[in-house]
Amino acid sequence: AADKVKVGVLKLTSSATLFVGVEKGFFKEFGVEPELVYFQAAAPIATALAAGQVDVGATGLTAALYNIVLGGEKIWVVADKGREWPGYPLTAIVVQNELYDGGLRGVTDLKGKRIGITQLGSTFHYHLGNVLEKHGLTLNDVKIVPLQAMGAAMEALKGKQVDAIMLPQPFPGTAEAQGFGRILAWGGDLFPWQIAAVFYSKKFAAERERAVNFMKGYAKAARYYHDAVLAQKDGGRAPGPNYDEVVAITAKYTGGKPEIIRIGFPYQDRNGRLLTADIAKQIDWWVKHGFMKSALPLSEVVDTRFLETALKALEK
Amino acid sequence: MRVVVDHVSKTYTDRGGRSVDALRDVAFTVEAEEFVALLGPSGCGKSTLLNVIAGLLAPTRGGVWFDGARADGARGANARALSAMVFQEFALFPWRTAQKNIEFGLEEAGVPAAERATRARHYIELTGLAGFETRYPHQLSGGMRQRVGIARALAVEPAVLLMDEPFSALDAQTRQLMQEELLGIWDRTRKTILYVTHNIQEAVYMADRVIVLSRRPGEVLADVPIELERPRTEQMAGEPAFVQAAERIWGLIKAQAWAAIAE
Amino acid sequence: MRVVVDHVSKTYTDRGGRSVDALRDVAFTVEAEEFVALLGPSGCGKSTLLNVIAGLLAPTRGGVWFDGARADGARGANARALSAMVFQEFALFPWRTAQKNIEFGLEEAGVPAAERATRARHYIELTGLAGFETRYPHQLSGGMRQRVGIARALAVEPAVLLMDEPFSALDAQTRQLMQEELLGIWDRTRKTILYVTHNIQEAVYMADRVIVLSRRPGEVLADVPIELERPRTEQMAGEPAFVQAAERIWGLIKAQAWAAIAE
Amino acid sequence: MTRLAVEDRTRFLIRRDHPWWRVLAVVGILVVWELFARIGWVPVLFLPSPIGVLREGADMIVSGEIAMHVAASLRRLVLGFAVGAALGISVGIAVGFFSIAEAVGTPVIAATFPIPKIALLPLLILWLGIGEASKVAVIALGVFFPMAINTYTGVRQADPLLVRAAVAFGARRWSVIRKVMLPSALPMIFAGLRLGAGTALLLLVAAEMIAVESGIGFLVLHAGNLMQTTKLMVGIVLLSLLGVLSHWSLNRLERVAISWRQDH
Amino acid sequence: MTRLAVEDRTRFLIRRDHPWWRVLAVVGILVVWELFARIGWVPVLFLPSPIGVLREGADMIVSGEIAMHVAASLRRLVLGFAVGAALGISVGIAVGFFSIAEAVGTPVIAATFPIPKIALLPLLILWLGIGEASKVAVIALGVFFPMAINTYTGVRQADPLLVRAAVAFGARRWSVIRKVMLPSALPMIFAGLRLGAGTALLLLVAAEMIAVESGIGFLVLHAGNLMQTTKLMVGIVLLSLLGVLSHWSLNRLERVAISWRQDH
Ligand SMILES: Nc1ncnc2c1ncn2[C@@H]1O[C@H](COP(=O)(O)OP(=O)(O)OP(=O)(O)O)[C@@H](O)[C@H]1O
Ligand SMILES: Nc1ncnc2c1ncn2[C@@H]1O[C@H](COP(=O)(O)OP(=O)(O)OP(=O)(O)O)[C@@H](O)[C@H]1O
Ligand SMILES: [Mg+2]
Ligand SMILES: [Mg+2]
Repeated sequence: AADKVKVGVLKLTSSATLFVGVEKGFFKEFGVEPELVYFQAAAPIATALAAGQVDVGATGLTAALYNIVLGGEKIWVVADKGREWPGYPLTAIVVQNELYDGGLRGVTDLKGKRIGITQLGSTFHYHLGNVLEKHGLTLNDVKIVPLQAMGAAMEALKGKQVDAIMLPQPFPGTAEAQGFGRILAWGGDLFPWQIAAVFYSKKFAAERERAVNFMKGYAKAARYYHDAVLAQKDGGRAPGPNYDEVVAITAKYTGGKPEIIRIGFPYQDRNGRLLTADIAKQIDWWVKHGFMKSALPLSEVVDTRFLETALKALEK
Repeated sequence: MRVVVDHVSKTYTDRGGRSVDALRDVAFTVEAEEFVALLGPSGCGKSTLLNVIAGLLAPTRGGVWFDGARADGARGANARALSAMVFQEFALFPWRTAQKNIEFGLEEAGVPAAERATRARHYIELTGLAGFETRYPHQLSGGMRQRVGIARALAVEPAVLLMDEPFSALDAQTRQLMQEELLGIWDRTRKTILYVTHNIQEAVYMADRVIVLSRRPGEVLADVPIELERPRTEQMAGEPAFVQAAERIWGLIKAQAWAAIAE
Repeated sequence: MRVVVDHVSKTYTDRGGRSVDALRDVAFTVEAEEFVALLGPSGCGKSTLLNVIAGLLAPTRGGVWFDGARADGARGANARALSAMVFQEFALFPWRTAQKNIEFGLEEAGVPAAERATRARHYIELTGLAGFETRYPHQLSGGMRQRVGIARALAVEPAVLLMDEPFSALDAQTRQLMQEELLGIWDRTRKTILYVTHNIQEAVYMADRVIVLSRRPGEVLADVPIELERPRTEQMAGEPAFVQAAERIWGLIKAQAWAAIAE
Repeated sequence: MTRLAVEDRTRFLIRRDHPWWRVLAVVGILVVWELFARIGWVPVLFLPSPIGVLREGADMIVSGEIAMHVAASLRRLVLGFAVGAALGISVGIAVGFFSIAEAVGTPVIAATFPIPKIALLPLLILWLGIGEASKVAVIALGVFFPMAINTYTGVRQADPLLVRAAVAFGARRWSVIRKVMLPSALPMIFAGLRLGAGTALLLLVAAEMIAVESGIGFLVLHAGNLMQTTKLMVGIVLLSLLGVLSHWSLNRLERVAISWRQDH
Repeated sequence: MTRLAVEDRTRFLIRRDHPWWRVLAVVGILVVWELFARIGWVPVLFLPSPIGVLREGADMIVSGEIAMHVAASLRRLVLGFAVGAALGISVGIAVGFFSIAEAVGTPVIAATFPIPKIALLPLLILWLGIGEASKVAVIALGVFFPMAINTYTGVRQADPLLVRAAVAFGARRWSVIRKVMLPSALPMIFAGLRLGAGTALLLLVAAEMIAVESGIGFLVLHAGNLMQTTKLMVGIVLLSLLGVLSHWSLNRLERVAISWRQDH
């Protein structure tokens, strides 16, 4: 009998790789039967992982995650699940139309502006901070406004309650289409980073064989996903032969509209390899900005051996 | 003020559709400044009738008129300020002290605070409640509560006074004192009074006329004029007019109550 | 059952610290199977005393004893099942129909449903409430409610019956009928009865002894034995023993009430 | 001399049934909503027009989606409501009746009431897992507080005279509670049930955040995440409808349970 | 022949004050909490020990962080509570008194109660902006429902006899409402205030989700987002303390407002 593995995911486009793996039977090939457990917010996935209620999780890399490990619980970051990457529009800084027309064209012009994001300590917070720092500003040079829900952030921009927002697709596109916002820049172009990952619970990581088997299926799904939606040719994106299939699978699992799904596929490594060094940078940044009390050795959170073993096995 | 009870019938119907005929075609008139006592077996509709006259209950058929409102025009042209009622169940406001209960009607009539207090004071003393002004109803004895109810009704000095067994919880002596006071007030201010009582002696002693209702559904059984002089004195209880009236009423009540109980 | 009231005093103290002396050092005994009437001016502490005897109120000083509980051992050894009370304010449960109100005490005594219904039926007829068994208290007239309260107390057939102005809301004839019934029940079942009334005639007519309380704080003013034969008849009201007792009590009450009112 | 008919002065107290107004209320909401959407005070994205919502709803009914969501939520709602109400009434009675329970209970209730459910989620996940139990618990917790506080108030409000009457006729603790306190508290208990029903629906969204694939709360959350506002609105309308439904059922039940009540 | 002393059969009804039990309740919570943390049933991450929380709290007091958060929230709480309570009482009275208002109001209340606050956030931002107004509105909305439903129930529960007595002595609408309905409803209104106070605190987290940098709700939410559970617990303890505080103040107020009430 196949081996049931509980996988906590958000029911969103960002989980596409896992949907593909399940739908195409890649996990089954290696004797793993994932049971998808849907969450409507990222934070409880981490909690459920730490509590051992799910074996595998897939969500964004936030300060909360590192703090769970700091707090004495174990969660392993094992594979790539999404990156901000140049040429792959995902998250954008959107500014008010009038400001754009008034000459706000660069990141440095954001100095002194109110910028809406979802939550403090979120991936957007990290991303924005780094973008600013790359342009010689700091988070203190702008006013960060946490608006909780993405819809609320849109509304705030429209109502001129904030000058700019940082949100993922489809919101930037919608803002431009409705004419109240202009995309200043795409986050991946400004600052590429490892935004999301696949996690293992302590218990699941201890069962090496199952854990590696899961990675085998995942790696296969990652390649399929990559080839279908992320492949590039001549410096532009070139949808692969299975593009529509992946869109359809994602639509089936998320209930989203295909046209919106198309613009929301995050970049990820073809083999599912993590940017390990970037994770170390993230931890340093969170500590520096007071979101973590102390640093965390990389060896306490990241374990790439599952994936590497799996990849080796796939080579054979 | 003359009170005309014009063929009033009242049928209570409850949610389940069951109905009780409480009054049937009751018609009589209380002349201006008259003191009428209302007698009848328990459950015959006396309280119902008083509620209808006070405008607190819509009759099923018939109606009630007040004649001579003009004379009281100063008090406003509707029935509002014209009548006051002493409730059988007292109906005191538990969140008001004795004095505040007594002042209630005055407040509604717009009497200024100072005058309210003076008038309340007067009726507190009249009813022997001095010392208990600031007590709440639950801190009073049954008879004291009843007296608060009486004082509340007297304090508004209404043209028509409706009293539903007002002295039932009072001891013999207090009752007598209150009877005297009521007769005195009536004599001085010439109110129209409709007075429910179970005490035949009291009815005959105080009233100009005694109306006897039949058992449920209440109909007017007899209208007994009391041919005694005013002011009434205790000695009159021996006079033939008194005794005859009392005996006649007693006979009527007896027959009715027997029939009601045996029903 | 003998009821010994042993130097009972009761002072009510409210939240504000004000206190009212309701009873002062009241001591008397109601012999087994005796019918004692309790009289006193309004507010003198009669209801308070009944509550103390029923175990519903703790006296400030003194206590109450029941002698002869043995004889009623079958009913349980504590005061619970021994006494029943007719409340001055009726105290009916608004969510129970007349019949269910009457059955309340029987339920608590563990009487089976069928017997409860039979017994309730009996007292419903006795009190002339037939036809109103399924009505709720608010659908009854004042006198009908009072009769439900009486029936509820009689239904438990207690050894000691405490009645607080039980007939005050009844018409003259119904009152007389109920008096006869009560005397009949007493005669047949030999209860000990303590009976509060404001009606001196009634007290003398029914009781073996009349205890008169002074005005507040209530003290025993007099303990008047009624030297009349049983069964009592209406004609006895003319006998010298009757008249003398009534006059003596009247005199006591009069003085007390005057003083209370004038206070 | 004037002749004055005594009118019924209590007429202004009479409470007629106004079925038309009832209908008007619902229609009114829809009209205002449509107007808002039309005038453009609110962008369609955030407040889709009722007609659009109706169409989407009809589609979802046909596809069986609504039936699925409602069925999934209904079990959680009913269970959570039942558990929360039973606990709330029991605690309310205990706290209203026993003064030691009151001394211990009221501050504990006051202290635990304001703890947000989201802060409890990790503990609930840990103790009850991510299955149905944690969802039922979230709802039950929400229902518990209004039930407990209202029952407590109701019990404390019982007429002392009636309590004494019961004792005079031999009632002890349980009889007094069952036959006096409880009937006295009924109107307040029903208010608590009304509040509890609303709260249960309100908390459905919090309860269905984790590990669910169907349910109205899930629908609302998921549609919100996907910015499918029309679907979100269908979810909200479903919640509202369930709210009205529970209101009517409670009205019915109350009429039966408090049939002895006198109208004014 | 036996002699039987009549004991006070209502003794079991007597409600003594149990200050010791009160203290015990609080100590008990702390002990149970510490035990849970010690035994290791729950990982420290999910339930930090009270001692750790105390230490963190002390640090935050010293740094002035707590004062800042409390100050920021208190204004929102008080305003939201006041607005919600005033509206709730007014609507409750209207709906309880006027049958047309009832026909329109009760279904509307039942329909709007279950709408989750998060679904309203975009609308609130649109209409009220991201300033204080939208925060106050969220709290006021939460307080409104228990107040309205309890007041409504209280008003409907007024003794018809007293209403008739008031009318007999010339009271009209407003007098009847002010002098009969309102005092009758007071116990229920106080229950509503208790519920409202708890709800206000509960909703602080939802209210302070948007565009704030201080406040207890923000503290809870932020610490929760970061999984800084000790800080989160400090926030929750603050909410609990405010809960107990409001409970005590309402007790005080109730004693004054319902001083005429008879104990049993
Ligand atoms: N609200 C009500 N609903 C239904 N029936 C009622 C209602 N009020 C009174 N009745 C019935 O109407 C009849 C008359 O009642 P009412 O109170 O007028 O009698 P009454 O003459 O005042 O009696 P009593 O001398 O006992 O006070 C009774 O049979 C009673 O049961
Ligand atoms: N709960 C209470 N709190 C404070 N004082 C009270 C309370 N109950 C009664 N009293 C006072 O005690 C005294 C005696 O009251 P009680 O009811 O015993 O009188 P009573 O003899 O029954 O009078 P009545 O014949 O008027 O019924 C009164 O002065 C009353 O004000
Ligand atoms: Mg009557
Ligand atoms: Mg008394």
